[in-house]
Amino acid sequence: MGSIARIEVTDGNPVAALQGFCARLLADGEISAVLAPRRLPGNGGTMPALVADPEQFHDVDPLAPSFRLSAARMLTRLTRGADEGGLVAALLRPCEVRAFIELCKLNQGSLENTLLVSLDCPGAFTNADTGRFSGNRGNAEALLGFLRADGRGDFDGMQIARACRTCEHPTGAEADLSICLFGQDPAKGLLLMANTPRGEGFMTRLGLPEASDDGARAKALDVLLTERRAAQEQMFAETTAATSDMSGLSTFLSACVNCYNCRTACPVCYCKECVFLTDVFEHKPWQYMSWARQRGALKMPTDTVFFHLTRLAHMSTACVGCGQCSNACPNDVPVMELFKTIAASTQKAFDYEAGRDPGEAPPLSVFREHEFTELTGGLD
Amino acid sequence: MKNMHTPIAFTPAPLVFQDEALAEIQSMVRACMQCGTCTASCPNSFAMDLAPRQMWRMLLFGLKQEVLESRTFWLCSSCYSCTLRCPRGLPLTAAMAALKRLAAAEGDAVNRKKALFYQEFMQNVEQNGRIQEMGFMCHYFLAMHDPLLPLEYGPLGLKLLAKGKLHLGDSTQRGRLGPLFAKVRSMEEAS
Amino acid sequence: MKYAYYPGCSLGTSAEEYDVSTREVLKRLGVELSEIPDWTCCGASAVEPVSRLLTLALPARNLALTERECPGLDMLVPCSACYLNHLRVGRECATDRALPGRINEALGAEGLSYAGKVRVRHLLDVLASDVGPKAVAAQVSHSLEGLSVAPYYGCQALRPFALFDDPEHPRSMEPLISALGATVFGWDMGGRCCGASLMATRRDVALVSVAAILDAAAGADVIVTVCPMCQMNLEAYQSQAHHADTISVLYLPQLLGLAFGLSDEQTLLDKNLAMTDALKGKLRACEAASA
Amino acid sequence: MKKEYGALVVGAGIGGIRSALDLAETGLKVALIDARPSLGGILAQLDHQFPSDHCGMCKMLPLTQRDQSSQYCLRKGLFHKNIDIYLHTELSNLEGDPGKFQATLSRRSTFIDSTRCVSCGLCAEVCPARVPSEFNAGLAQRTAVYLPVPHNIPNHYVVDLDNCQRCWRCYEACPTKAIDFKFEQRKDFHIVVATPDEQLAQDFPLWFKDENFPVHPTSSGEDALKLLAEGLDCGLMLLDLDLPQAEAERTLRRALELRPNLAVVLLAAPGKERDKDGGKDKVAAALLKLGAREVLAKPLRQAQAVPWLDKLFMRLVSDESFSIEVGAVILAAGFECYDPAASPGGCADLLLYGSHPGVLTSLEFERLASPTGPSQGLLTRPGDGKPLRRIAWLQCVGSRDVKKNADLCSSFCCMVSIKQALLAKRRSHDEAETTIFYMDMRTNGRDYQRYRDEAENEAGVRFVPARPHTILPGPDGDILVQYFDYAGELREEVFDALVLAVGARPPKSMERLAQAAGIEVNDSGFCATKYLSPNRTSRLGVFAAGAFGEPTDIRGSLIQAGAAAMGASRMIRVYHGPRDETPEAEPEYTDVSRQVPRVLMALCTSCPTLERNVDSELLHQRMATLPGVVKVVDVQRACTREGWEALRQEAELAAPNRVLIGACLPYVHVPRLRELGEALKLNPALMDVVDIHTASFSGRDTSFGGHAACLASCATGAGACDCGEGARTNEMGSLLAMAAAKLLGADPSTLPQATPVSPQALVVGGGLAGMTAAMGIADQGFKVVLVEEAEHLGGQAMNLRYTLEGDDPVRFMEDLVEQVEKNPNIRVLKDSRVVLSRGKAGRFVTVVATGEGMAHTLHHGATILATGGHEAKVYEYGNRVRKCVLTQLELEQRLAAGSVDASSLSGVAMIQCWRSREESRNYCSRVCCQGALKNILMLKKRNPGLPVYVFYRDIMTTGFAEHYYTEARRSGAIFIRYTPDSRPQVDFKDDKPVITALDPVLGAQIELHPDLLVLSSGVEPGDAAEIADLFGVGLTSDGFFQEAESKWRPVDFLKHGIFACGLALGPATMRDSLLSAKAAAQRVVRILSEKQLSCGNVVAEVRDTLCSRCGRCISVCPYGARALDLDRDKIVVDELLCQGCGSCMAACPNSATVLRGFHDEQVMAVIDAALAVQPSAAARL
Repeated sequence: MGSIARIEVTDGNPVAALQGFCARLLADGEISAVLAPRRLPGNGGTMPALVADPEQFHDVDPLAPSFRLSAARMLTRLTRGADEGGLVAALLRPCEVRAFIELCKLNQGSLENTLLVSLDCPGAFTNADTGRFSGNRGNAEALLGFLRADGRGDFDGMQIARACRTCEHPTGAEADLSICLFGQDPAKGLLLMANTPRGEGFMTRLGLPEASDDGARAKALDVLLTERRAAQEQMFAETTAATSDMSGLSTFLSACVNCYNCRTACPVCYCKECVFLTDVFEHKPWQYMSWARQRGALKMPTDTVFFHLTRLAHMSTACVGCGQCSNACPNDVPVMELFKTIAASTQKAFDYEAGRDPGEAPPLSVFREHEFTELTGGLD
Repeated sequence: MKNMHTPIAFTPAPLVFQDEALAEIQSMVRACMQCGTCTASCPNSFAMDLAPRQMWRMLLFGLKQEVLESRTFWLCSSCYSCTLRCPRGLPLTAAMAALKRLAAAEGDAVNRKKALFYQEFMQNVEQNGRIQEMGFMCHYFLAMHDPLLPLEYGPLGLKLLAKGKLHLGDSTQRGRLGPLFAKVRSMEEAS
Repeated sequence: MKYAYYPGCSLGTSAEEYDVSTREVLKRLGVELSEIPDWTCCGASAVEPVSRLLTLALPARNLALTERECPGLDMLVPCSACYLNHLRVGRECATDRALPGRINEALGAEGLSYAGKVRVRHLLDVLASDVGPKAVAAQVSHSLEGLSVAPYYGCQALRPFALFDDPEHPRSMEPLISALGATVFGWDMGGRCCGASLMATRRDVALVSVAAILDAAAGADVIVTVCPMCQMNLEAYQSQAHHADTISVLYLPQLLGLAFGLSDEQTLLDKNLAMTDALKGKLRACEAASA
Repeated sequence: MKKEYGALVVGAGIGGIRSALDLAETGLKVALIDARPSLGGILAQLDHQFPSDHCGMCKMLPLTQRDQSSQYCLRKGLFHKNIDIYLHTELSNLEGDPGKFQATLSRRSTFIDSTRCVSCGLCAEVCPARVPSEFNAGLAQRTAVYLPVPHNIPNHYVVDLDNCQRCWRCYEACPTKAIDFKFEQRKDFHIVVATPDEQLAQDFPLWFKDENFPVHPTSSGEDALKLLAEGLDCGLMLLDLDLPQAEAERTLRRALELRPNLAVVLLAAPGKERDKDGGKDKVAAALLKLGAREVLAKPLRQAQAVPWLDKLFMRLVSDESFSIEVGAVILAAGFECYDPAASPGGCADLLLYGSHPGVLTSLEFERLASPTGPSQGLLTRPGDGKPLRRIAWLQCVGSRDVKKNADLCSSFCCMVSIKQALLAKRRSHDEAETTIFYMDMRTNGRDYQRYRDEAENEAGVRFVPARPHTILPGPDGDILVQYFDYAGELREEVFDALVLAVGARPPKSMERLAQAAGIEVNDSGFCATKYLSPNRTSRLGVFAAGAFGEPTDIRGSLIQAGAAAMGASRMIRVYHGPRDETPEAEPEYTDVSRQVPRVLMALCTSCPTLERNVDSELLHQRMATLPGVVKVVDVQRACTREGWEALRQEAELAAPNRVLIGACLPYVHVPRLRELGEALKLNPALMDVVDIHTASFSGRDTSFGGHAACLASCATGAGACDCGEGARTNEMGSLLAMAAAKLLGADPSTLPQATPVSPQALVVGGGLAGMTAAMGIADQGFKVVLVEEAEHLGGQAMNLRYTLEGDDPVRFMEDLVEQVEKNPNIRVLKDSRVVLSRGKAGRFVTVVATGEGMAHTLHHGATILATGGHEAKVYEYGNRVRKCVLTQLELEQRLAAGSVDASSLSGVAMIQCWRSREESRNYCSRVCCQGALKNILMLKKRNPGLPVYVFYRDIMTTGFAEHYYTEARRSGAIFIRYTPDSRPQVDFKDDKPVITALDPVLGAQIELHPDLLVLSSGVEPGDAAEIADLFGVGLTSDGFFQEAESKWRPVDFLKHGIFACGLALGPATMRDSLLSAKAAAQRVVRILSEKQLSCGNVVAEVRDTLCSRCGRCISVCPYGARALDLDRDKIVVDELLCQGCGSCMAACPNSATVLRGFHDEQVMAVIDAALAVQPSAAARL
C-alpha cells in the first residue's frame, strides 16, 4: 500500500474538488492533457473529453454515475507509438483501467505515455437510465446521496446497470493513483492513494496533505463485495441454465440483428475490421440455397450465433466485464450476461484475470507443457 | 569378504622392473578394465579377503607385499570361468597360478606352508614317476607338523581301505622322472 | 578306431573302477586302446603352482612317448585334469614360438623330442562325437528305463579350451544318457566347479561348492562324472557337506557298462563309496525288465 | 540406352536419404537404392530419438523449392524430382573411374506390380505362412505376402519368396490382379538335366509333370549340348558332377557360349559337395568360378526339389539386372544391430537371450514401446504379458569385447538406453523403476550430458557402474541379475525385463557390397576410412556416408552424409566439367485470376472394384450439378500412359482453369500434374487429385458401407453386392465435392517473385572448419570470401602436433592453408571483421572492415559461421603458475618439441573432466579423453616403464577410438574413476604435485607423487555473441551456436541461408570439424547452384489493412519467418523461411494473415460441401 494523501472538499462539493485536482495535474510540467468524463449539455450523463486548458475543467464530472462508453479505446489512440511530449493523465473507472492494460498487452497502446488515475467505482446506470437520474442533471444532493450509498441500494426507483451490480472489481488497484470514495464522506474529503512508483512521484509533486486510511474504506468494500459476488453467482447460474444447449443459446440471442454494436462498444475487441464484415461472410446465392434446401427453412440473417461464438472465442480471456456490450445493444439482448459468464470460466481455467497485471502474458500466447492434463490424459 | 574401507595410505612406488616375477604377472593383467566380471563369476569369491579385481588393481600398483599377505590366490581352484568370460581376454587363472609360485618363492612362512601341499605332491611324483597317494599323504602330514590334520582324513581313509582303494603303490616307474626334474631345475636356475 | 590310452595316476589307484570300466566299455564298442608304454604323471593341478616349465615338460614327455610309440593315434585321456595339462602344451606352443625349444631342451634329458603331432581327446569327446549315441544304443541290452541321471562335466574338460561342448551350458553327455534309455535330469550345475584341490587345502570352501551341487541334484537317482577328482569330492564328502540323503556318483563308463549288461568285475560298482540301495533297487528293476 | 545419373547412393537409411537430398537439391540426378523393400532403414522402426525424445525426420526435407519434393512425414516415404528410388535392389558390380562409373544393379522382384496394388490387404488375410516380422524385430509375426512398413506411402505389399508356401491363395484373392507368379511362362521354360543317374533321369519329369515344366533328361553332356545347339529355348541346365570332370567343364563352357544368360546348377553327390574341411569341392568351386550358379546336394527328394526349382524359375524370370552410368557413388548401407543369439560370437547362453521372454535387445524394446509395435505401445512382457515396472539396461552387449572381435564402441547405445528409460517412465506414468548398468556412460554430444543429468536427477533413472554377467531366471518369470558393485559387494536384483544395449555390426551384405564396390574394410568389418579424410573410402570416387564408415548416432550420420554428398558433388563437377546442361526453363502459366472458375472433373472408372461398388452414373449427375463444374468426363485407367493421354485431350478440349481428377493413388499422379500443367499452360496449384478408390472398398476396419466378407464375394465376381452401395456413392460424392469447393477458392494470383541468388559465399572464420568449407565451395566453381580476425589462417588446429590415429596434423594444416591462399575462387581477408549484415537467403549484403580501415561491401547468397573455439582457461591447481602442471595441449606440444623428456620422468598423473561436465560448463568437451590417450601412448612409447595414473569420470572414446583406450591400458596406464563429490585433491610439496584420492576399487585413499600433473581442461566456444546478433542467429546457454535442430539440421540455422560448422557448433575433434565443414559447404552449394530461390505454393501473406500489429503471429511462427518492419509499420513475411504450417493463421483473430490455398471462405466452403446432404438416389434431377 503506497502513501496516502487527502483531497480536501470545500463546501460539500466533491466534483469541484476533483476539478481542482485535475487542474493541479495539468499544471505539472509532465502532464500535457487530462482525459476525464465531462457533463453533456442537455440530457445529462458524461462523455470522455481531452482537456488541455486548465480553465476548461468547469464541467468535468468524474463522479457522475454515467458510463456511456469505455474510454480505454480512446486512451490507446492517444498513447500508441512514440509519445508526443508529455503524458496524458486519464481519470478512468477500474474496468476502463483493466481494459486499457489488456490492450497494451496487444501493443495497441503503451502504459509509458499515460498516468492512470482510477476512481473507486460505485457503479453507473445504463445509458437509458442515465438521463432519468436527477444526480446526472445537476441535482448535487441526489449525487451526494448516490456517492454515500457506496454502490448499494436504488436511486429514484432505479438500480445501477446489472454489469456494475455484479462487478467484483470496484477499485482500480492497477492504476498509478486511486481516488478513494468508499467509506468516505464525499462532502468532507476524499483520499488519494499511490499504487506505483510513478504514482508516488506525482503525489509528492502535487503536495497534497498526508492522510491515513482509517479502514472505513475496507469495511465498506467488504460489505459491497459480498453483495456483488452473490449477485454474480446468481447471474452466472441463470445464464448458464439459459444457454446450456444450442437451442437455448439461439433463443438467448434470437433478438440479435447482426448490427455488431456490441463489438464496436467492446474496449478489448481491437480488430480494425471484424472478419464478419469482410467478404468471408458475403455468401454466394448458391450457398444460401444449398443451406435452405438442406434444412428446409433458413433463419435470416445467418451467422448470428456464429458471430457471438467467434467473439467469445477471440476475446473471452480479455473481457473485463464492463457491460458496454449490453449497454450498446439496441434490442436488449443480454450480451453482458453471456460474455461475463463465459469469460469467468475461461479466465479461471487459464488461471488468468484480465487487466490484473501488465506483465502477465495473455494465456493463448504462452505454451505450458503440462496443462489441461485431464484433457490430454497427462501424456504429451 | 573383508571390505577394506579402512583407508590404507600408501605411495605407489614407480614400477620397478628388476622384480622379474612381479612384472611378468603385471603384464598378464595390465589391460584389465575393472569390469568385475571375474569377481562375479568366481565360485570361491565369497571366501576371499581381496576380490580378484582388487588384487589385479593392487598388482598394477606394485603393492606386492599386500597381495602376498592376502589368501585370494590360494583359493583359486583353476576352474577357468574367469579366463573364459574376461572381455579383455586376460589369462587370469594362469596369473593366479603364477601368484602361487611367487608366494612360494618369496612369501612369508604362512605362504610357504600353504605351498607345501603342492611341493610334497611334486616331490612324490619326482620319486615315483607316478603319484603314490598313500606315500604323498603321509609325507604331507609330516611336513605340516600338524597332528590334528591326519584325523580329518581318518573317516575317508577307512572308507577307502574298506573298498580296497588304498594301494601301497606300484614301483614300476620309480625314479623315471629324476633326470627330467633335474634338467628342469637346472634350466630354471639358469634363466 | 584305435587310440593311444593314457590312464593317469589316479586311475591306477583310487579310481581303479574308472580305468576298468573305460577299457571294458570301449572294448564292447569296438574301440581299440593301446596303453602308452612308460607313461608318467602329468602333474595334475599341483604342478602349475610349483614350476611353469615343469607344467609343460611333464605332459610333453607323455606326448613325445605317444608320438614315438603309437604314431598317428590320438591320445585318449579319461581324467579332465590330465586332459587339460596335455592339451595345454599344444595350445601354448602355438601362441609362443620360443616354448617348443625350451620343452625339447628339457626332454633332451631323456633323449625325447615333442613335435606337436598328437591330438589330445577326452573320453567324453570320443564317446560323444567319434562313437556316437547310435553305436552306444546298439550295445544296450539292459535299458535303464526310469533312471534319472544328472550329467556332471566338471571344469577342465570344458574350459578354457572349448573343443567339443559349450563351456557355459554343456550338453554333450545328454544324447549318450538317453541312448541308454535313462532320462536326463534337468539342472544347470553341470559346469560348476567341485572345489578340486581346495578339498585338501581349504575343505570348508570346497564343501560349500559340493553342497550346492548336491542340493541341485536332489531328485536325480545318480550323478555321472568324467573326472576322478570330481567323483571323489562329490562322493566321499557327502556327509561332511551335511547332505541329507546320499546320492551315488558313478563314472560315465560304469553307467554305460550297466546298460551294456557288463559283469560286476567289469564295472567294479562295489568300488564306489556311495552305492545307495535306492539305486541298486532301480538297477535290479531295469535288469528284470530287460531280461 | 543406359540411364545416366549424377550419383548412385547405396542404402536408403537416413544417411542415404540425406546424401541423396543434398545432391538432388543442387540439381544432380540421383539413383537411391536399398536392399530392403522399404525406405528409412533402422529409423523406420524408431519413433523417439534422443535428445529431443520425438521424431524429426521431416526436418531433412528441402526448405526451398519445396514443391519439387514430398512434403509429408519422411517415414511415410520420399519423392523428389531428381531422385529415382529402386527398392529391393543391390549393387552387384562397379567398374570405371570417377566421373564415369558403370554400376550394375540387381533388383529382386517382389512379384507384385506396384502400379496395380492398392494395398487393400486381402492377400495378407489369406496367406497361411507366419514368419517373425523384421519391422517388429521378431516380436510379432507377419505373413509371406506382407507390408514391409505399415505407414509407408506408396504402401505396396511384397511377396517374400523364401517363406512362400506356394499355395497361390494370394494370387486368387487379389482384386486388381497385381500379384504375378508367371504361371503361363512355365510351359516354355525348358529344363535340361545332364546326369548319368537313370533313376534321377526317370523321376525328374514325373515330379515336374503338374508344374508343366518341359524336362529333357540326357545321359551325357554332349546330348545336352546337342539339344541346345538345336535351338531349344532352355532356361535351366542341371549338370551332375558324377559326369567326368573334363566333360562337365566343357559342357558348362559350351552351354554358356550358346546361351550366355543360361542358369546352370551343379548336382553333387552327398558329402562330395563339401570336402573335408567344409570348403566347396574343388571341382564344384572351379565350375562356380566359370559361371555355374549354385551347388545342390544329392540325393534329391521331391519334397525339396520341386519348390526349390519352382522358386528358382520365378526368380530367374522376374529378377532383373540393369546397369546405370553414374559420376560418383555414396555407400550408406548403415549397420546391423549385434544379434546376441548369433553363433559363434553370440552371448545368448550367458544373458538368457532367446530363452527368457523378458530379455530383449534395445531394438525389440523400441518396438515394444512403439504404438505401431506388437503391443500398441503398452509396456507388457512378451510371453506372459506382465506389465513391465522394473526394467534394467545392460550396456556394451557385443561392443567393447575383445573376445567377440569388437574392440570398438558403438557410440549410440548409452544415449539410446537413457532415452528408452525416460520413454519407459513416460509410458508407465512414472511407475517404472529404471536402472542402467554401464562401464563408461558415453554422453559426449554437446547437449547429451544435460540430457543424462536430467534423466538421473529429475526423472530418477538409476545409473549403476557395474558389468553384471550372471543372468539367471528369477522368481515368477522375472530375471535375477548378479553383479559386483564398486564397494566390492556381490549384489542380486530382480527385474521384470532386461534390455541388452546391443552395439553395431557391419551390415550382413557388407562382404558382398565391399567386393562389388571394390572398397577395403577395416579389421572390425566396417568400411575403412582415414581419420583426416573421413568421407572417402579406399577407392577414389566412392564415398562413405552415415554410420557406414564408423558407428555413430543420428547427428553424426547426418553430418557424415552431408560431407559425403559434398565429396561426391565435387567429384562429379571436377570430372564432368562445368555444368553444361542448362536448367529447365521455368514453365510460364497463363494468368487465370480474372476468369470465372471453370472446373473440369475427370473420373477414372477402370478398376474392377470401382465398377461394382459405385453407382457411377448417379455420381456423374451429382457432380455435374456442383457449382463451377463445367464438364465431367470418364477416363479409362487414368494410371496408365494411354489413360493419361485421353485425359490430356479432354482437358485441351474443355480448356478449363481448374482440373480435378478422381482416381486412386494420388501420389502417383502428383508428378504428372506438372506435365499436364505445362501442356495446358495452367499452374499445377490449380489442379488436384482425389483418392476416390479407397472409398470404393472397405479394408479390414473401415467403418462406412460394406464389410470384408461381402467384399470378398465381390472380388470373386460372385455377383454385384448391394450392401451400402448408396453409402459408398455418397462418400465418393462428398469427397469430390469437397475437392471442387477447395479448387474454386484456390488463389489464382501468381506467386511472390523468386529472389535472384548472388553466386558467392561468405565464410566467417579461417580455422580448419572455415578453410575446409571454403575449399568445398570453391572447388565446385563458386566464389568465396573468407574473413579471418587474426593475421594468419589456421585457428585452433594449428596447435595440434599428432593425432591418436597417427596422422600428421601439422603438415595437413600447412597444405590446407597453402591451398586456400592459392585457390583462385577464394578471396582471403585477414585481420578483418564483419561490421554489418542484412538481407535473406540468396541476397545477403555484408560489410567487412579490414585492419587497414578499408571497408568491403559483399553481396553473397549464403554465409558460413566458423568462429571456432579454444582451450578452456583453467586456473586451479597451479596451472599456469607451476612448472609441473600442464594442460593436455601443452604436454602434446612439449612432447613433440622434445622440451619434455619422457625418459627422465618418474611418474605422470592426469585428471580428466576438469571444469567440464559440471554446473559452470555442463557439457562433455569430447576431445580431452582422446587427447589424454594420445599423450599416454606417446609417453609410454618413449618410456615404457613410466607409471601413468589417470583420474577420470567416464572415458569418452566412442567409435574406433576405443581400441586406443585398450592399448593405453595394455601399455600400463592405470585408470582411477572419481565422482564429482569425491574429487582428487592436489597440493604441492617441494614443487612436486601430491595427489590424494579415493580409489573406489580398493576402497582406499591413495597418495601419488608424480613429477607432472596434466589437466584436461576442455573446450570453450570463441566469443560469438557479437557475430550471432550481427547475423540474427541464436546461441546456446554455453555460448555455442544454436543450430535449427541438433539431429536433423545439424549445420543449418533456423534463419535460412546461414550455416555453422566446426568448434563453434559444439566441442569437436579435427575429424568432426572436417565433416561438419564439408556438410555446411554442401548446404551452401545447394543455395548457390540455384539461379533464383522460389518459395512453395503454400506460403503466408499479410493483408495489411486488416492487421492491427498485435504481434501474436510473430511469436507463434516456428520458423522465425515473420518480423515487424518498423519503418514501414507492416508485418513482413520471408517467403523462403515460411513453410506454410499455418500457425500464424490460427493465432490471428482477424484473418489478417492468410495461407495461399487455405483462405477462410475456401475452407468454410469445403466444410459445407462435406456436410451437404446428397440428394437421394430417388430424387434424380
